[in-house]
Amino acid sequence: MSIRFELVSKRFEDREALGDISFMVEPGEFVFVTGHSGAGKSTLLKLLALIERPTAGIIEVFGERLSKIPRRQLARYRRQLGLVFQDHRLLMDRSAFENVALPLRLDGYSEEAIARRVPTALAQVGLGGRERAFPAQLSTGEQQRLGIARAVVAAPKLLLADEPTGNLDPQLAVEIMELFVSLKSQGTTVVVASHDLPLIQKIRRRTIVLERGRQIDDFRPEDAHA
Amino acid sequence: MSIRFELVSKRFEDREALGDISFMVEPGEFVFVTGHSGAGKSTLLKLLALIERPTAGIIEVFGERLSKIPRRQLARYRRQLGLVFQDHRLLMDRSAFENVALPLRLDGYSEEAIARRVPTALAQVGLGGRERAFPAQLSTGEQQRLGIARAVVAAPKLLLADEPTGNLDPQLAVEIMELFVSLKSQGTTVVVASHDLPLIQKIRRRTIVLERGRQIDDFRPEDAHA
Amino acid sequence: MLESPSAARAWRRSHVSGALFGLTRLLRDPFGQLLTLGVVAVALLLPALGLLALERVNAAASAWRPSGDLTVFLAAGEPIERAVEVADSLNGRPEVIATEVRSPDDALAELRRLSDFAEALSALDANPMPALVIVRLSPLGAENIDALKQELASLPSVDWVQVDKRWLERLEALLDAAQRAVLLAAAILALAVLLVVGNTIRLEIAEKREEIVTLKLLGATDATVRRPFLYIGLWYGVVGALLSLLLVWLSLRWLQPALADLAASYGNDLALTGLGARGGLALVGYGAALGWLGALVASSRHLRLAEPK
Amino acid sequence: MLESPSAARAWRRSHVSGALFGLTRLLRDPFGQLLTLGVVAVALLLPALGLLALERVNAAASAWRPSGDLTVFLAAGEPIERAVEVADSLNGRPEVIATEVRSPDDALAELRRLSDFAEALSALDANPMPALVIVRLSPLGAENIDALKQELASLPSVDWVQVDKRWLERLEALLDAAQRAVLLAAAILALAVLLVVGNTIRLEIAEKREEIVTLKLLGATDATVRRPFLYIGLWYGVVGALLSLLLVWLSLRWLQPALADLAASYGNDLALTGLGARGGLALVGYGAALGWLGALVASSRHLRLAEPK
Ligand SMILES: Nc1ncnc2c1ncn2[C@@H]1O[C@H](COP(=O)(O)OP(=O)(O)OP(=O)(O)O)[C@@H](O)[C@H]1O
Ligand SMILES: Nc1ncnc2c1ncn2[C@@H]1O[C@H](COP(=O)(O)OP(=O)(O)OP(=O)(O)O)[C@@H](O)[C@H]1O
Ligand SMILES: [Mg+2]
Ligand SMILES: [Mg+2]
Repeated sequence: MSIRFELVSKRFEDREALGDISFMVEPGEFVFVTGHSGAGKSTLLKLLALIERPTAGIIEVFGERLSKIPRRQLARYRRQLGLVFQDHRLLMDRSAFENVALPLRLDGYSEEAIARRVPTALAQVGLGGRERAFPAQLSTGEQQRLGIARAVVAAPKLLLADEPTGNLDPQLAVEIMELFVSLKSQGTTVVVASHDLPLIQKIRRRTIVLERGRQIDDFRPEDAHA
Repeated sequence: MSIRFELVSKRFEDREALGDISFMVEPGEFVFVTGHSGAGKSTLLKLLALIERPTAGIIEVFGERLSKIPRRQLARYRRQLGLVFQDHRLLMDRSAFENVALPLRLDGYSEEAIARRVPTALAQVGLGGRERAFPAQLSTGEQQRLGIARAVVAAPKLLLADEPTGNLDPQLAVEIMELFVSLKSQGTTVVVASHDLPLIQKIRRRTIVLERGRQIDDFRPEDAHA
Repeated sequence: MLESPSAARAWRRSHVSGALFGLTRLLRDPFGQLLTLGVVAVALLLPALGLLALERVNAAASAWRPSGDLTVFLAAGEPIERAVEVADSLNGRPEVIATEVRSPDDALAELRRLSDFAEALSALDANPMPALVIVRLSPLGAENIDALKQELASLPSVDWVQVDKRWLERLEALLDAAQRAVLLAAAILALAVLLVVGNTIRLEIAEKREEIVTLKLLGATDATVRRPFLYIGLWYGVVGALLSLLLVWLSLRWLQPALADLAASYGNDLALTGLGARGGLALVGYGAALGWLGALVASSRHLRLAEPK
Repeated sequence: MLESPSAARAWRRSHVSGALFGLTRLLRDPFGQLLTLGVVAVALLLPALGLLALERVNAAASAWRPSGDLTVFLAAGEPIERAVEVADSLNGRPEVIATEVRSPDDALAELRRLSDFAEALSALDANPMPALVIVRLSPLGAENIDALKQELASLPSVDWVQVDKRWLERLEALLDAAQRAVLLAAAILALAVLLVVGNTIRLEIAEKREEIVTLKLLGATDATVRRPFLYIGLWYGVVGALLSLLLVWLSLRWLQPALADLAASYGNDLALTGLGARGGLALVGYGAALGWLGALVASSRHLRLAEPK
């Protein structure tokens, strides 16, 4: 089991962002989380990344209870993840190359491995040849793709992508989703939060639907790819 | 004439972000600017907001040559504009109310006027009742709508919205566009940069299409609303 | 229209909110502001104390002058009565303010007090000192000091006349040097205030960089954006000055006993008085001006880095 | 697999890049770092100079002691030959290191030099001073100083024996107070270094807040995130110490002429020598430790504010 949610709730003071969410995700599975603005999609991903802690319920990732992970182990846990943030979170004073290289450096990859993997990841998101550009020199869509390259470069066990195509046109969005789907071959589990219904309809994968923090649907299109 | 571009180009070191752009916009007109990621949409809006200066060509807004506006007059010029930023640019240490009130305060509106107008603007973007929330307590889509409320609250002469619906689901996106269209009644000229082709097809307004910085189309759907 | 905008209202509002912002900023994290406030307070305290002390010493110095301007040494063996005669003859004259007669024993005692050979002197068999007349001159007398010296020295009972300006000159030179040192220290400390307030403003600007850019994009003028930072500097100066007033008061309380002892041994009132209302106000004004200036310099330098692109 | 990750490599790399980051950070904007570096340099300079000076004065003080431990005043009228006899009789004894004979004229001259009444003394008809023998004691003599005094005082030609410990005691008390003052100043200045380096680290953290959060979200450990800031503090300490070494050298060059004059007037070598290689190294180490500590304290305090949410 990659992910297990059991009656998970998250309250912010007076607002219930998530209520009684339960689901499971198999290793290598691809899941969309969708819903209107404010439905709780980002909150769900933040719980998985240990950016927020649930008010109630149990979350397990790769068999590990998240509530049991001590502060000192946070970094180790997070290095298993690939994160695409809704606001990109690039390091503005490092080049595109260095941004993508970062997870590899934190893992202690050799310089040769870095020099080989980073350009590949940049090319996969259509930023081949922009290695030396700084984030401020990229358009918002390009920044978003840079964030995606950084999230996939270290072959994470779990990829959490929050609205990864919000700044991309429909054609690019499909290309990025195809990249995510292809990660299955290396065993990566993928969770994508998105409000882009046309895209979701096109990709046809398992989709969890939230409304005001409640899980109102969890469907797998009949002809969904495995 | 609201806006006049004459052979405007913008180079960043080795990259041409915009090349030989020429068009005019009438007062009260609604214009989409579209194109792939990196096509130059944001750059075009930044030139209008005097965040960037063109490398060549002439830009006039309300009959005023932008290159002639001295530094001291920048603030005055910008107070005529309403800006929706692709990255929202909210003031994180002020409440939603104060964020929206800001343009009114800068213009020197009375407290009563502020107390009347701000809740209206928040309600228009579906954030009625969230006056006291801080930006960090809002979902990304809610933050984007807060930025939109701030841009429209002071009845700007020119609204420049960069990807204002990138974090909104299709239904909300249409609602926001309808709000923008309704600003025509107060004489506001609207320029919206968007890569959301389905939305553009739904709203059916004049659309300028960019590709790699070149203007490849400028069409008005046959049945376009005035 | 009732809700028309007003530039004057916007300006007033930006002052009020700027001042409030600066003050709350300061009060919210006083521990973090320790360094800045401490430097400001010390930078105001030291010159204030120095100037106070100088003022008192100056006043005391003109009150002391116990040994007068001229010392008339009578010939050895002349009786004390002869000294009294000399003194009397001088007392009526416009050049002279006062005279004082010392017996040979007094003179020896004084010599002993001033010398490291006290014990050795006590071993002397006879008192070698003659009787003295110490003469305090009026301004007129000070002008004609050389003529007076000649005249007194020619008296038959007088052995020798000494001009006693030396220690006063020394004291004055010392006070002068002390004054310069205090002013130099004040200047260096003022620079320290500018630097430390500047550094704090730099921190504030760094923390608010994005917000400043946003404000400018929304049409805030440079002056509006800058105002809160100038107020921060101003408040640092004001609060630092109030702190230094407290420190002045504490220092004076703490110094008082030691000074009282010293004063007692000179029979003089050396007690340091406080700054008084005017001095206190001047100190606060000085602090405010310094803080404001530091903020001005730093904000000119660092707000440029917070331009939209 | 050739490209396998390695924790050791990640750790080494984070040290190298942290150290480089800290250094470039410092060198990129030296003007902005003026306050911090200046405070560090001065905070190291003053105690260094103070300790150097104390050391020299201490050395000089034990070399001086020209007036010895005992002064034997011969009876008035005894000829100088009698003083020589007394001196000779003492010279063989284990309690005594050296003796020195002063004629009455020498003694008067010295009295004059030490007294403010120089001119008055010159008016004396006769020299009241007797001949002196100045005796320098060995440690054994110092132990039995009272017995020795009794013995000498009972000699028929001797009027009186004075124990000359006073000025040495004073000097020692003075040096002691000076040493305490230097150490107190060093402690206060060390605190100032902690505060000012801490403030700078706070600025750095504030400027990089978002970046720090991002790094943590990407799986950087707290130690990795903190490392560059500790290196910044370390570099401040090192560069500040190097600066203070330069200042020590400059101060010594500047003080040398004045000291040479002073030394000449005492016939003693008061020349301040530099810190030497070991002292310099110790200063740099002290600076580095202080800078690092300041960064440690500040980063504990402020990195907490840069947590993901
Ligand atoms: N400051 C800059 N320095 C260098 N290149 C820049 C800079 N800003 C933008 N560019 C480049 O100019 C091109 C146009 O950028 P722009 O932001 O206008 O694109 P866009 O149409 O808004 O794209 P998106 O939909 O991704 O936001 C891009 O290739 C971008 O990399
Ligand atoms: N830190 C917080 N404090 C208070 N309320 C919060 C906080 N974070 C999120 N919320 C609220 O929780 C709800 C869910 O937020 P979340 O960010 O998960 O929505 P979302 O589905 O990602 O929406 P979007 O599509 O707009 O990004 C929203 O109503 C939001 O206002
Ligand atoms: Mg979200
Ligand atoms: Mg853009």
